Amino acid sequence: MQSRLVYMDHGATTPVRKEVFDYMAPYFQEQYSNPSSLHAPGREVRQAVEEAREKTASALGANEDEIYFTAGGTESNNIALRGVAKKRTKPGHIITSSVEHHAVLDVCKNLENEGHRVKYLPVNQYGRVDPESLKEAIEDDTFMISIMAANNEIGTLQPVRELGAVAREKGILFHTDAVQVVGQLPFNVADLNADFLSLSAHKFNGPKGIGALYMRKGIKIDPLYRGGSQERKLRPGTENVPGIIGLGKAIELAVSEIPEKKKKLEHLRDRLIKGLRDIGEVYLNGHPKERLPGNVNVSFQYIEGESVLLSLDMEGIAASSGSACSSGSLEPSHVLSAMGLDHSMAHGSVRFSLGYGNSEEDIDYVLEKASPIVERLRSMSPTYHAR
Amino acid sequence: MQSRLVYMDHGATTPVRKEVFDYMAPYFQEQYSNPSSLHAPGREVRQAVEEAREKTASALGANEDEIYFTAGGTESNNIALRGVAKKRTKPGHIITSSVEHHAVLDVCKNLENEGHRVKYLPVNQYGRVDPESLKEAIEDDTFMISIMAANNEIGTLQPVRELGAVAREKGILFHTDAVQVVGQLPFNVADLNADFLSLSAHKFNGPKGIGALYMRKGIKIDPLYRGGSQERKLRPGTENVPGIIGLGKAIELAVSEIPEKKKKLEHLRDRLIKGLRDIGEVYLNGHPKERLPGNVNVSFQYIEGESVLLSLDMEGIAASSGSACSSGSLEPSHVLSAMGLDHSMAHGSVRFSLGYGNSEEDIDYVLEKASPIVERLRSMSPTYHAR
Amino acid sequence: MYSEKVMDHFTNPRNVGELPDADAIGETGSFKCGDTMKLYLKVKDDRIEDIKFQTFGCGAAIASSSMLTEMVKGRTIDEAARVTNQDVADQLGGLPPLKLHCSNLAADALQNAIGDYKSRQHSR
Amino acid sequence: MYSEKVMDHFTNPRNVGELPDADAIGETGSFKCGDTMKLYLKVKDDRIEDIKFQTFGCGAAIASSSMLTEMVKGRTIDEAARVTNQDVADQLGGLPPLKLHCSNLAADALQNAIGDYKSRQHSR
Ligand SMILES: Cc1ncc(COP(=O)(O)O)c(C=O)c1O
Ligand SMILES: Cc1ncc(COP(=O)(O)O)c(C=O)c1O
Repeated sequence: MQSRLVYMDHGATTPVRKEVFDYMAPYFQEQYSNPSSLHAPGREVRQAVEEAREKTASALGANEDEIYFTAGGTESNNIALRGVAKKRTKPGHIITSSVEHHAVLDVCKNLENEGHRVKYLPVNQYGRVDPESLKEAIEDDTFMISIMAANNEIGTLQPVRELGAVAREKGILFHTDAVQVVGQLPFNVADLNADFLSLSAHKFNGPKGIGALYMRKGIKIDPLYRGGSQERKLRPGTENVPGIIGLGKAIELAVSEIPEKKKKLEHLRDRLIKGLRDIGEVYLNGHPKERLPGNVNVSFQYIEGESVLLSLDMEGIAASSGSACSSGSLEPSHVLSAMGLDHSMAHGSVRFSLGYGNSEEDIDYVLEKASPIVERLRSMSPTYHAR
Repeated sequence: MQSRLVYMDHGATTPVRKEVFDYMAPYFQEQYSNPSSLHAPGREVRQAVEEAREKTASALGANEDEIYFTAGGTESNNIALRGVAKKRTKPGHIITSSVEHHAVLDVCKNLENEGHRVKYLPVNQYGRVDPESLKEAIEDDTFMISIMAANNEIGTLQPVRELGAVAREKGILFHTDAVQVVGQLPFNVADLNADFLSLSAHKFNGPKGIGALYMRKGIKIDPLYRGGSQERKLRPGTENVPGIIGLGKAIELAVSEIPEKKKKLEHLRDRLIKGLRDIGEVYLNGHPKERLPGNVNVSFQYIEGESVLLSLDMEGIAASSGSACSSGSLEPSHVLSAMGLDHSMAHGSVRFSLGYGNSEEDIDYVLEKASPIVERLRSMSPTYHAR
Repeated sequence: MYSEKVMDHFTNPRNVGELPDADAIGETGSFKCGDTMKLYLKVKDDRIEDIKFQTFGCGAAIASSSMLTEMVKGRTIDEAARVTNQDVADQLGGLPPLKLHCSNLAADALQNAIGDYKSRQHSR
Repeated sequence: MYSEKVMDHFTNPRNVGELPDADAIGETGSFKCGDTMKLYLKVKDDRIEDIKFQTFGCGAAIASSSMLTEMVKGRTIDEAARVTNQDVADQLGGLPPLKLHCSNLAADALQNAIGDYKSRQHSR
């Protein structure tokens, strides 16, 4: 129907960069051997896998033997949290935040069922955890702290350096779900005092179905899966070779381009935020400054997120929403609720997440289309008329 | 160095077929959206994923809602076995065989540590489980039986139909690791009386890092990972879309070509077996008839497997070995040991696994090179001189 | 995700707006997902002569609202009272399972409006 | 996986064979991985004049056997007795960690051969 497609859903996933695709493509049909095979073609593939591991390590300021390839961010989070818990002989206490991704939150809930206690730290109106509240939450048997580096919905950056320092000082393992941050902002695992860090390639223009877990040297956890000796038994199974090669290339590229990309995205982001606010009664969710370079999350008062999304979609604009009706669950976003937004504002939220391919023209186009969409939906809304 | 590469390690992994690669390629850079996204490009991807699920289901004679995509055979096995065990309120009894892949065997060992009891059924000299022994092994609290459809090392087919029938009659859940069989031999899940079936795309010319678990309708298990609601929560995490699309295409192609491919591979296999035996004091491991169409596993008496492999490798022939020294572990293959082979014969085993691309000329070439290699190594062997 | 019919009613909703001189008003809100709807009826000789709606809600909620107004306009109060949530969803060519609850809004608002109409009749 | 030196010794092993009139024979087997080795010495004036080996084993085992024979040929029995497993592995330019145990075979067989040589001297 529409001639134009403006993709602003990079928080959900990103296209694979051409350079990345070209780099991984030969590993499907040509260099297809199993890296565990002893023969020459197998050894060549093993070498390529280890090069990807080096690239990943160097992007994070880690050592190669601290990188374990997984099938994605969800798996990395599950391995870290459950692997540490499984290693213990008795239940203990875990601290996380109330705005984590479900791949951390739901693991924690499951661990509660198994006898562990979990503290879900509150956040302020911008979605940030206070390091003081972390200090206060620590108990004698707290064995793990898991706080995300940046929130996927609202883009708010957590003070991970400070949080990690608190954990390190107390000698408690610290995990950070950095799925939204890797390739967006510069950091290294030492600065963060991180013992574990999760990442997922498809969030930084790498392929889907591949991720990594950084686990600091010397730490031992119980693997969740059993089988072959791949990934030093932490994640057995024939390696997803093209995925690994793609991850290595993507992270190398993304990290090298951070300064330039960050500047560009922050500029586009701030233009979009300003333009949307100019519609009137449109509010930014998340921290005004401490946020992901590409994240714009706004609530359109008086209207519901999914109806905005559908209307944008008809104009060829791909965005997403934390609204209950679009997520398949009926509850409004747990993130916006934790920040204290009331039901109707939480329901009116829409996330535009910018990425590599977006341009000034994309911003113009979205702003041009958003205004009449909001107007039309408001004209239908009982709350708008009753305001 | 050598001009020729003869790949005979299809049991370890296979190249992606051109048709499969071409089919999945657009899902990296063009149709890259997240299938959980509501917008039009996301919905298109969702549809493609569901088509792949239909193809997979129809290849197995299953329903779409019985297919769950995973990251490979190892994950499918782990989810099935541990998922069933986790659902129970108290420990119980599991039956498997002594020749399973480590992705079943090591899960079982781990479940033993957690209080379950496991019976590892013996096999006969050909590596086959006797359905009678399964019947006898069943105890009051046996809750799961897991027997592979075909062995990855020796290629022996298990009598899964009979084994499944025993399980079904007793009302015990039956899982079969069919990683080596899917796309090689015709079957459907109803015939097998299977409640669970594991498969891995890279074994039938699909991509690495993607597999599936068939779980019969009505069965409920505990997922191992928590997170989003992908794969009906059994395997959360953003879907490996290109992988899934590739799996769907690969299984459709492979299954449609089974009759033709089976005939071709069996012919090549039998020629290779005969030619190798003609060297003298070379013995076939596994069942002479009830074996995978592409599997040749022989023991070269008086010499060690890895030394044969290295020599073959120098001639451009890629094969594999169950020998202790090549597997990284020091033990000889648990499969050959379970079949009663003595240490030195087990150490002398080499697996040639044939696949889609192999030709008559490949067989000629391997036979031409194998004979002098064996002769040279035997001339160095103390046991050969002492025979 | 949505049928063509749903998208048509979402994009070109029928009978949106207010009736300042309504004979009855029905309001409803879903505790579950936060949607709300307001329905205005103009009734003459027990027949719905005019009907308008306002909805805060997702695509399914808006389309159901629009569909409902089309279904009952011109009908008698008694006929309208028999319209169920399922009827609305069916007329829309079906809704995704997770969205079925959104279509409840419309029929519920209508029931409330009819209730309002009847109580106004009484108090006259 | 293996160094060039290992592959060279595997492909062109030095001193393979038997010595029918050996002055000493050393045999050893690894319980761990099933490898076995047989070493033959021809000794003159306490010096290893000739040496041959036979090995059933992996690439590392064969290369270590070959390397060892080269290292000790022409040496006195006392010099040879000081050669360790590590020396053999070092001379090969290193071995993969999992393969280190395979190189033990060679030095062990040499110790056994030297033992055999000494006991034959005694019984003379
Ligand atoms: C913060 C965060 N954590 C974890 C994940 C899960 O990653 P994946 O879907 O690759 O498993 C995501 C994205 O979906 C995310 O945004
Ligand atoms: C019989 C069998 N089961 C399970 C697996 C594991 O599959 P994957 O390596 O794809 O996880 C393999 C192959 O490695 C296999 O041959």
